[in-house]
Amino acid sequence: MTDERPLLEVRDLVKHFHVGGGLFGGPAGVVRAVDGVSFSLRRGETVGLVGESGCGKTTTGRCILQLERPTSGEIVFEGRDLTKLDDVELRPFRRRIQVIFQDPYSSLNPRMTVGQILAEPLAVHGIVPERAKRETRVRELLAHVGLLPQHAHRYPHQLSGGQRQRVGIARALAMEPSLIVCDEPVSALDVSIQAQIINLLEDLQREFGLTYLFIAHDLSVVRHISDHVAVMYLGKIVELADRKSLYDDPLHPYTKALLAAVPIPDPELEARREHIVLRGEVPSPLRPPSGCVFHPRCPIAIERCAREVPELREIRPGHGAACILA
Amino acid sequence: MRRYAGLLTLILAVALAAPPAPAQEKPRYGGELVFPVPSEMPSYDGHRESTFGLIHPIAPHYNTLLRVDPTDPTGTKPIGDLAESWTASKDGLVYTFKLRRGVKFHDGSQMTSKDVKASYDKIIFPPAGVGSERKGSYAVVEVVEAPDPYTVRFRLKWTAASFLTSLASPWNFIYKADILAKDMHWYEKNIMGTGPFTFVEHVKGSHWVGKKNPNYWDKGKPYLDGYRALFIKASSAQVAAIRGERAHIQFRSFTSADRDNLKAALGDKITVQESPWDCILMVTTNHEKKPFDDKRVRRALTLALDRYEGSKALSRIAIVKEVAGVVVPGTPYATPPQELEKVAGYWRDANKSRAEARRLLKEAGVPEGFSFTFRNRGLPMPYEPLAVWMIDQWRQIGLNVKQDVVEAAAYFGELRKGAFDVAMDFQCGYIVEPDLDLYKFLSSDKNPANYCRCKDEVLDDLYLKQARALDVEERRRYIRQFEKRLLDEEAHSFMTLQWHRIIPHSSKVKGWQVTPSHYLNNQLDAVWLTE
Amino acid sequence: MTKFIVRRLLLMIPTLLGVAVLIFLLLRIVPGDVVEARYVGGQGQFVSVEQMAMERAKLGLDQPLWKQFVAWMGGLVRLDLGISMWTGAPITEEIKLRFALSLQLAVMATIVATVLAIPLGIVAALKQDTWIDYGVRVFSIAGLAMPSFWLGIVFILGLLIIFEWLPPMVYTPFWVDPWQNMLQLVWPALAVGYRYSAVATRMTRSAMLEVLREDYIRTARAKGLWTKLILARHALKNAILPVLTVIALEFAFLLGGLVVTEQVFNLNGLGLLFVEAIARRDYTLTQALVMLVATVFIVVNFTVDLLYAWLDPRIRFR
Amino acid sequence: MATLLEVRNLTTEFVTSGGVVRAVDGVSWDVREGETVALVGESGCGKSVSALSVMRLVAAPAGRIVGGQVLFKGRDLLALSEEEMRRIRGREIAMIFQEPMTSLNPVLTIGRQLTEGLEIHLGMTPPEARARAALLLGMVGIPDPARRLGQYPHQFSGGMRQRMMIAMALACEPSLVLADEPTTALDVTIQAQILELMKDLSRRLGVAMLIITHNLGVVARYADRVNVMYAGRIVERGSARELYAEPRHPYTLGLLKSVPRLDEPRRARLDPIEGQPPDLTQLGAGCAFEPRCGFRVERCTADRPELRPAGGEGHVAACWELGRVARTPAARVQ
Repeated sequence: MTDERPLLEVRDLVKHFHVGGGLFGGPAGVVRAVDGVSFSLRRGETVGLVGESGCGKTTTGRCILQLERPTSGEIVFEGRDLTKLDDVELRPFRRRIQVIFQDPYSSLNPRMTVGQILAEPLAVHGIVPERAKRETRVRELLAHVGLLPQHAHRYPHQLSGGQRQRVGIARALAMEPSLIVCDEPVSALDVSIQAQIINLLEDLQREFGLTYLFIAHDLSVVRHISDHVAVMYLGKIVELADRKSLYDDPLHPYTKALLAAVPIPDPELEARREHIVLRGEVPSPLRPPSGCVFHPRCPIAIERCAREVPELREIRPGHGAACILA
Repeated sequence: MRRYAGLLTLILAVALAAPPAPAQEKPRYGGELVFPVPSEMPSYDGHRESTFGLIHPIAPHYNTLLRVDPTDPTGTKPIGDLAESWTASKDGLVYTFKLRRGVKFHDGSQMTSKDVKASYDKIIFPPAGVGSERKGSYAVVEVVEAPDPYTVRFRLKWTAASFLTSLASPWNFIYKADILAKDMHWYEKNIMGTGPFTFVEHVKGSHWVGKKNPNYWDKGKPYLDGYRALFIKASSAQVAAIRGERAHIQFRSFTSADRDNLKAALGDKITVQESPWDCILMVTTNHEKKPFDDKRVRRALTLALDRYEGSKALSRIAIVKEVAGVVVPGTPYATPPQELEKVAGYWRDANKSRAEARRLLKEAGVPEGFSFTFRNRGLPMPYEPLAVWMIDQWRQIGLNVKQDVVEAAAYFGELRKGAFDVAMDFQCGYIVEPDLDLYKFLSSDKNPANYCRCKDEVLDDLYLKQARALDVEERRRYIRQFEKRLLDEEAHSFMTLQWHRIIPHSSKVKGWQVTPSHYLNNQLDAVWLTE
Repeated sequence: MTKFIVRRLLLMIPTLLGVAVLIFLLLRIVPGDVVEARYVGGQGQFVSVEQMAMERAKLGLDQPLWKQFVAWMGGLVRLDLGISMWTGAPITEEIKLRFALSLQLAVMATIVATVLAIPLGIVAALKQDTWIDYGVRVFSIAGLAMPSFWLGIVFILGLLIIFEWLPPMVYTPFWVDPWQNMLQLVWPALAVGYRYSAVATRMTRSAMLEVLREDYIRTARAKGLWTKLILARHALKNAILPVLTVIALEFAFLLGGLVVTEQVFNLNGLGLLFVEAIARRDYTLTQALVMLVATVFIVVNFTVDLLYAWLDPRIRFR
Repeated sequence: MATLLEVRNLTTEFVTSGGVVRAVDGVSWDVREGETVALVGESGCGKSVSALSVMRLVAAPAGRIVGGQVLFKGRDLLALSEEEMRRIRGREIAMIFQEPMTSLNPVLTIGRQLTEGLEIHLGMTPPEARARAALLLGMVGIPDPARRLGQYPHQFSGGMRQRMMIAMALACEPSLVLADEPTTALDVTIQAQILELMKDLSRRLGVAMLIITHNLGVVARYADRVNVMYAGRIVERGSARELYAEPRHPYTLGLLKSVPRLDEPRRARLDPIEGQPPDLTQLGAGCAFEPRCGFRVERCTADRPELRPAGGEGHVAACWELGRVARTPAARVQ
């Protein structure tokens, strides 16, 4: 947070997928997975990206990771626009941006031991070329993520879910990244383990000065870990603010509904709470609604909402919302 | 096994000595003869094709001017078929044939001399666009004349000892002149002959059916009501057909193992006829490739082969048997054994042969362990076992030979291009006649099918001399000289072992005699079934 | 759906064209040609070079390759397969009877395979890891291990030795004499069908096992449905899809000809014709056969896709 | 309220490569008429297996019920013949599963899957069943039900499929519905919809419900009583209000403390339960939670604590140190 220039700046990111179509027809269509998203991350901070499935949060993460080439927009990382780079030029940047996946099991090669999984990128990328030193480094990494040296000889299936996610984190750390995209890193884990992993991520951030883009659907987890939060709906950011402002005083009706929908583990409070239940479901990104994409489900929508596309505007300092009624 | 070999020799001796149908047995009428045919004809035109797959099912529909005496086990004696009698002029240049009267085509029309002339004109002087397989072997004929409806006259350019035999060719079906006049290709897809059987049906890949011609000119014949040829490619299925008594006879040949199995399974129900077979694999050397331009090297190659021992071993596993020169043993022009033993490679003392071979190689400067490639054709029987045997024989004189097998259809194209050092070649006669057997070895410019890329005017001259020698003894002499020069002195090409034909057939089949050629004796006019 | 069908039909054209170009060129790269195969060898010594040239000209083999190809394509477009270079007869005539036999054998063998495979596979899956399952597995592995021609030889020898009887040697079309026809074809159909059933049995078993583990089967059981109904309505329809592919592709392979089995049973089918056509360098016939087999494969594939769509609404409504 | 379902000492085992696992180890719980009971715990604690054991749907041959009784309206379900049990399933007790994506048969229409139960259990004719099916779809909030009956599961969104599952479960008007993680796979806003729907329907139809979940929030919102499971056993049970307000088992306490909550000020650091979930093949003689427990004493390694009264009416917990847990300030969660 000392550096004034953001580590990552996403400007007007658009990612469209073409579906169907082909040589002789079939219903062709464009899925507007990400439709004009802008936000930035400062060094050492965490930005939470929340939203329901299909809102485009994962695609945004994949674009930043350069696993998808954006349709348009800029992704400026450490001063360079990644969208303008070719594969060779991208290589050093790929190392600096790492990812932690939701399901650590499917992202770990089942035929390699934990030690091999961690040593491989060290060798391939020439981070630790000497074999002997690599072993030391693997032990170090395991220690960082709270695993024991003997875990290096285990295979992924011999570990519990939490331990596997620790391996996933260690693998990301091995590359000495500055940015880690955490894509639902705890949602597959048991409740009692989630807290361990969240604490670990926070510890690592402090120790190594990491920057996180934290993609999740669990609003309470996002609140806990994030400095800033962006709420996405149907490919767009509908609200963007610092944590406190967003949770204490949400502006967008969608954010409000989301927060209201989260059940709270307190029966007394739940009995008293007002429950806004949104009607309907998230529309298909193949045919997004006109105007404000949220208007068909919005409890406060007025006739104008069907016509006007609301811009994300700063309603309060550092707190933007895309709603004409906000 | 030794006991068995003795038995086989006995069977062979009996088969060669006496016709299987003694005269006292009275032929029985009726029945359908069923026989598998291992190959199928591309077209129906005997003048054009060269596969026994045509002869076996189609020959019974036709007559030829002359034919080979069906009771002669050597398959060399021409007798009349449509010709009742014939005369030759003193100078041997004009042959006049008197035709039988009352011969009718299957459509009822009379056969006359113009049909014979038209047929032979098609064979010898085919118009443009008409294929004739054997045009080359009638180069001697100047003209064919039909002076009256029952006389045919051939005028020759020079004397030819083999002329009558060549008119007995099983291929030279007499077609109907009127049909040929309209369409020279008609016979490729249709049948219309004068033969003992008429055409019923042909189902491609499956079978061919003929039935008795009730108006056959040879009164009393044929004995069979009809016949059915089954096109069966796999030898196992052919054997099964005989074994299961679904078929009576297969006219090409079985292996000795098949014969033994059938005999074991069916005992007296099977009669075995055997004969040396007018087919042979030989070795051709490429004179353009060193060191095979050196006749010492070529002689060494043939000297290395111990044919007598080879015969004993190979006859058990392959369809070869007799040790022979250029003519099928047991036939009039065959080399007597005591003479054959004087030819290089046929000496009785194998050690002496090998010593001589080594000496020759040394003299020619071929180093010990010299290696070359032997080209072989991609057919299992009998090419493979023969090649394996020869390579081993050559190893014993210090040669290191690698085999290179080329797929059958591409093989002769490769040979013609001269893309070989030493190669297997093949010759198979449809009638036992030195002209046919020796033609192969004329200089390469005279016969491109001689792949040696060599010229030998002495051989060419000897060929002509034997071909024109009307005296049998004189002809024999020339043939011996030819053989000595070809196999021994020059060794352009040399023989391996004669093939051996084995016909184990149902004992019900009578009136059929094995000959050295699987193209002969398939008119079926005298064949009958005991039940 | 119609669009899907039309699209797939149109896609066949480039596929077949590709096959055509490939086989056309491959055949001509191989040394030797039909004239060579016909006149040289045995008694070719009397055939002159001129005569061979004449024969080549007659068959159009002296033309430049592109002209030969265009001529062939032109014929194909008019659905005229041309004449066999070997026999001179129309190719349609050459293929017709053999195709009928191969088709019938393929259908019969497929029926045998299906009738064996589906019930056995289902039973094995239901009785997983019991002696019934092991029995079925041994039976199907044995089918894989025994080449069908070998089984064919065993059949023939068995019939011959035990019953002193052989199947008919000659193919009688079904419509001429069904009894004779069956007497001949039932044996190869059993031999081939048994072998081909092995793969399908294993596929049925594993597909069934997989489906039985699916959540919706548990849902169906939780609804209190009868076991038989669950199997018939819920499990089989899902499990049959991969089995269908296996069986259909096997059918296409069978139709392409069974060279050795045809030889053993002396069947006048496409397989032997194919081998002989290639050995004789009968370009036109080989080409026609390749196109026929390619078309069969494409059509079978297409049919499987349609069946898939019919059975699996997820595809139908995509 | 009368007891509808009473599970007594239910024990279910699985044969795995690591040995025999007691997924459910002598568990007792009950559901009264019209009530909503929760079974809470982390994955592998045996909560789903408990429900499947009640339905006798534990996947054989690996899994089998080895002991106990399941008394439903006084009859022991475990003693019924398979055919008698089949008549109970879907008719008397229905089940809703976690994955609406995979729990519906992809190749059968929604109508087919809805009507088959009606035809079998209620003997309806196909037209009658179809009419009722349309009614049911309407009841669970699926618009245009008549048309939708002809559609296939993949044409429905996740939320719609779960509505469909609910319709299927309620089709024959059962007296008990076992809902196994009914909303876990759904988005937050849809989750809320479905839970509201279930609560509403159970109230209107008077259906008793067993909700199986790991989500403490869901439990708090909907359950009357809560059973907390750990390693195949119930470690605490009580009314929802009391259990949340005064957890008596260290595990329950740990769970409540470890989740970040929107209703509280953000804590600088979360309080996780340390260690890993237990490996059921490696359980010792003592308390299964002992290795992760902050209250453990020597006795915990050797002696397994049984459930004993821990406060108000029906509040029980299985811990030797109930008193110490109760005295911990953090144990009063709010």
